[in-house]
Amino acid sequence: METKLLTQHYDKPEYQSLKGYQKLGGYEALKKAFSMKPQDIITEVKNAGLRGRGGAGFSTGMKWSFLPNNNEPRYLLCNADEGEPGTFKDRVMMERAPHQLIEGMIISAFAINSKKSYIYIRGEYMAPIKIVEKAIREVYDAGLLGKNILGSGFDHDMDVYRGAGAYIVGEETGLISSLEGKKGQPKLKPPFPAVQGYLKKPTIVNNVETLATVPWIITNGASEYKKYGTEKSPGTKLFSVSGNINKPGVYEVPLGIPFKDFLQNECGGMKPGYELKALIPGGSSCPVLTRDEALKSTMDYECMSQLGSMLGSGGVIIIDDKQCMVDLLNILMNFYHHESCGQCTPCREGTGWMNKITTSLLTKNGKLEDISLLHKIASHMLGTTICALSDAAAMPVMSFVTKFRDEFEYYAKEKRSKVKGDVHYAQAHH
Amino acid sequence: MSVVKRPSPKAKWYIPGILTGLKITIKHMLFNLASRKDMITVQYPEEKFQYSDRFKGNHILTVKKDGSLRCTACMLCATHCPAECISITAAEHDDPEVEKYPISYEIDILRCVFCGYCEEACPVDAIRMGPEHQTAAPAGDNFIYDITKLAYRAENKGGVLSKVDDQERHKRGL
Amino acid sequence: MSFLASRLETLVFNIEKTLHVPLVLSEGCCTVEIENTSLASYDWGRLGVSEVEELPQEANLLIVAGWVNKKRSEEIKEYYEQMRKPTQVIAVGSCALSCSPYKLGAGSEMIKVNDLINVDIFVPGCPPRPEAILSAIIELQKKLSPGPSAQEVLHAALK
Amino acid sequence: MPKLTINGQSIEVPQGTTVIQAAKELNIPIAHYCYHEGLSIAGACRMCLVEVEKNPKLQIACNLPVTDGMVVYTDNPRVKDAVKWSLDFHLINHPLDCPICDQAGECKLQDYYMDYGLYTPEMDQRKVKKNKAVSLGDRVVLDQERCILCSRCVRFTKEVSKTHELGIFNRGDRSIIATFEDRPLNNNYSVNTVDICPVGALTSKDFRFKQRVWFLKDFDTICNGCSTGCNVKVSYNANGVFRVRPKVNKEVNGHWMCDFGRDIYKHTNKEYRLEAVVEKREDLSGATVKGKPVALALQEIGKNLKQAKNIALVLTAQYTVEEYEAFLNFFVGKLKVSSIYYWKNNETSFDSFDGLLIRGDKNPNTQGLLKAAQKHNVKLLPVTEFDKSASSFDFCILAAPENQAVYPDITEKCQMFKKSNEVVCITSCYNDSYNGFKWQIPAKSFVEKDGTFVNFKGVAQKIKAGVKIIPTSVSLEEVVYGLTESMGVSI
Repeated sequence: METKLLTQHYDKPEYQSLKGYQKLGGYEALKKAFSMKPQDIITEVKNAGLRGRGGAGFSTGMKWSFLPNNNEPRYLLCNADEGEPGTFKDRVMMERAPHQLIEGMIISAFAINSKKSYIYIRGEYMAPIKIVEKAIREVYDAGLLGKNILGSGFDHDMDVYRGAGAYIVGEETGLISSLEGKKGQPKLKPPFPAVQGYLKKPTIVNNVETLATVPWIITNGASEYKKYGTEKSPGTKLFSVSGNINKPGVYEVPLGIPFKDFLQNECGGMKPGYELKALIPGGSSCPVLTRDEALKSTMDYECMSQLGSMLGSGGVIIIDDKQCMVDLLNILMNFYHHESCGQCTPCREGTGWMNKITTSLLTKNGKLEDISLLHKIASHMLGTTICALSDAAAMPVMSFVTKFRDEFEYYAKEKRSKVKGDVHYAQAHH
Repeated sequence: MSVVKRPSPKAKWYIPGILTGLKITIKHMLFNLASRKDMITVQYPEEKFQYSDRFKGNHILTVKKDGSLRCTACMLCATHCPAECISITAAEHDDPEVEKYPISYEIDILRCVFCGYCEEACPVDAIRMGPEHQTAAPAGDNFIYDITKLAYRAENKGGVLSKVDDQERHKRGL
Repeated sequence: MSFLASRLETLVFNIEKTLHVPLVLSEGCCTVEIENTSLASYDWGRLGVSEVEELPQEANLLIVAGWVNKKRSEEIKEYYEQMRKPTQVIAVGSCALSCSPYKLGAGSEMIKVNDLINVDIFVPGCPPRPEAILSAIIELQKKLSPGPSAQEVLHAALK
Repeated sequence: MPKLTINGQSIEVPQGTTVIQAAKELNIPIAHYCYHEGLSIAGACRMCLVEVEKNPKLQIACNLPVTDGMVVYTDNPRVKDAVKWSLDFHLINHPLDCPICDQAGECKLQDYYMDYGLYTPEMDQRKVKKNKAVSLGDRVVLDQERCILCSRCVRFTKEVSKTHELGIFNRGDRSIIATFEDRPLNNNYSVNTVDICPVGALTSKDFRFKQRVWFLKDFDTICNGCSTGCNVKVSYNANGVFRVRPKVNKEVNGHWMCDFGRDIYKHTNKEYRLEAVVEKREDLSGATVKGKPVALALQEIGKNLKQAKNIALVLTAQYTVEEYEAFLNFFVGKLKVSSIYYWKNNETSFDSFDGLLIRGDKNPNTQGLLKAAQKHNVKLLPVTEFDKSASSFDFCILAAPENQAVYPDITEKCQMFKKSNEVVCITSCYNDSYNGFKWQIPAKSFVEKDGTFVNFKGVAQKIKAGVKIIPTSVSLEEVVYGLTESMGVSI
């Protein structure tokens, strides 16, 4: 039971162009928004209970209300970096419906009275960048951007900024540093971006999906939106599902849907001969769930955090029984070791250390006490750094090591994988 | 309580006393002449007393495989020496792998009390207390032993190899 | 006659020169080493050193060892003046040579033997092994009569 | 004025101070690498983690503004464990260089390991290898493996010297501190980066391998390189002075010091110094006699001075206020000397200022000299006028400059002084151009005498004798005392 609020017309190719989008009801929400006062838009979004779709799940309305009411220029940034392994929903949205995002951004910018906004797209996404740039030019030509949009006296400019291929700029302040032309390193946070962000001015950073939902809320109203999803996490969410299932892809489902049904209906169940062993619910930085935890879980923020994991950016990775967990953890650790920006010591050295330990396990010279050492390192990387990359590296390690300790001990003792048997790794993904 | 026997009357006549004394010394002399090898006297210049490995004799500066000094001039021995008789001047080595090495390493033997603290303090086994015992020298002689005397003197036969090899430590990634 | 007398005199002098009559002024641990040199296993008698003498007038070899403070230095000087000329002096051990073991003490004004009287042979060590003291005596003889010593001539001939 | 309590001790601090500054006032030790009072906050080393009540996560103290009623703990087990692990993370890729590292003995990694570490290391993987002994410029050498990437030096070149030479290149644990090829680290304050580097990554080429730190003792004095009067610490031991480092003084020089000041210790060491009196005999041989005791020399000079009618005095601004006082009292007060010349070294760049610490006036006590002259209402004639009446003087007392590097015109001026009949040159360093003078008296260098220097702003700062390098050297007061003795003139 896929409920398509945003992705209703994704299958129609003309939805990508401005005229096709307008024909299917596009930019009506913009006219309606201009008729409302900015403050009402913010309260409407707050009542709708829209939560950030990028990963933290922080209430968007609340985030917008942190802006200080001085007349400093404000910036609206769209975080389209999507560096989280296992997540590819933003790409689909930008390719199929760029105008949905642009309309959402103009409405949000009007709500927070921002004159300038950027769409920070990941450097590797060449196709979406071209499509969004073409869409923006169309909107400018149609007079929906630039000076005095639709005669409302509100003028707004929008640009696309290409990322340079670092996972760290997915983090709010990392993105701001990169946008300012500096090295993509997160900034210290007592001055939060809402107070002092891009060029030291108040800045709001939102995910693509969050901004794309705003037009739907404005047209249909907050109460309509709350009908979908659960009481605490309303509305629908796009999930990008990958793994050995019959139909991997991007599906929009209301929040709170039980994972078992989602796996059976939308994803077409496991491929024949594969059994579900574990689930990474929201992208690689979320703790892993075992088979029975996954089957009893529902896809929303509250239930996932009860089970000790996170909904995150909705990158569902299905792990089947043919996968060796030690090998998986090594791949993740190599990713985080390569992507750590190196500013804070615990994350810079810790990711490298954990990567080398998992590598030594795979290359047959691991020791039994390495496993508890892994856990100790990860537990001391949690919450001790400027940004959450250190926690993103630590959480998979702690969950893998506690929930699948037998595979790690088997590897340490027998020097080969419990699942895949004797596999030779030269340097193990180094 | 030991009971001292009163000397027998015969001893008073002195002659038997002298004769027994002579008998003993001649016995020893003949015995020594007969078996020279288990005589306890060590004929010093020709024979040398065999010391244990732990004997703290003259210092030796060990060398690496390529013959250069193993010492990195870290001054730990000079710090620990109670007699403060070691003075080192360090210099920059042109090979970036070997950063620091001693240009001059002098031990003032007159001040040295041969306690072995320098041997214990050295992290890379660069200085050892060798097996040769100290030898005397006339007053005018040079008692400040420098690198050539400490590392490359004849007895060291081209330098004693240090147990701590730096190449092997680099390989282990230290 | 005077020719004979002078020849006799040089003969006596040469004999006398090879005979070392030691006077040992030693304090502390070097005393044990010097005694050990005079005993059986390291017998310095082999090298021409006679029994240790008590009277300075008899001795012509002064062996000084151990710490030398102000009080003891006067004593050493006295002995040194009364000894038979030509007196040779051997300083044994770090205390006598450089008083390094006592360098730290507050007010421990130790005196180096070399500053007190001119010393012929230094024997470093703390305490030096008996062989070191034996080597000192060999050095002394080398100093007194340079050139190959009797043993070396004998060994060279035997070879 | 928010009030906070740290480990039970409470303190009131002005608005906007951070917890680490409040802890410093309560002198509660908080470990820190990247925090430095003179620089911006980086918050990268994560050593200053503290626990704040009602806050689940540990906060970094260097960036945490004090709010009223805040309760902070720095020594409960949770914080101790966190700091221990932060230190461990610093040490896992740190090379085992302590024997050959100059910083050993004053390295913060060693200090904090003793305070917060004392654990058995568990890291047995291979360490990250980077380049050793990279020369960053004329004065600084970098070892990229020892660097803990606290970015203090990068922030220094960005905020203080504003020359932007250093930067952190690459990413993650492959990051290195480096300069661009065409921009070596050669600004005038480059060696400050060596002082603020908490580990042995940056070492100064001048002090490299000269002496182990625990053989050196420090004493505080004022740099005599120029008229800013920076407070400095001089490191010395039995065989001389080895280096000069800045000391914090908010009003005068902050935390910093210029690179030229780093070389001032050189002219106090034995090899540059005049060790004994040098007298050029007037008799037949005209030979120079060395080694006469200073008191005897002064007596002879005193006798000749008595009959001298016309005496000239040449002063440089390198001496202390007390010395000028004694000199002027004696020569002007007693001997009524009128022609007093002031040898100003660099006329052209005298008033230049580079915006931070380096001033054109290269003498530490110009203001002191001018004030003393006013007090004795003496008119200081420029030294160029000495030439006109040079031959008329039968005595010329020259207080030669101590820091000859800033007096390029020495040889030319000495030719001029030689024109007068007899020259008494009081100098701490020898110079070939002094050889023609009748008398050369060894003077004390600024590290060997007590006194006061008055910097350009008029701030009088005390210097004290910290080390005795040339026992026979004398200060100007002792010269005056020696002269009065022999001339029977009471002060």
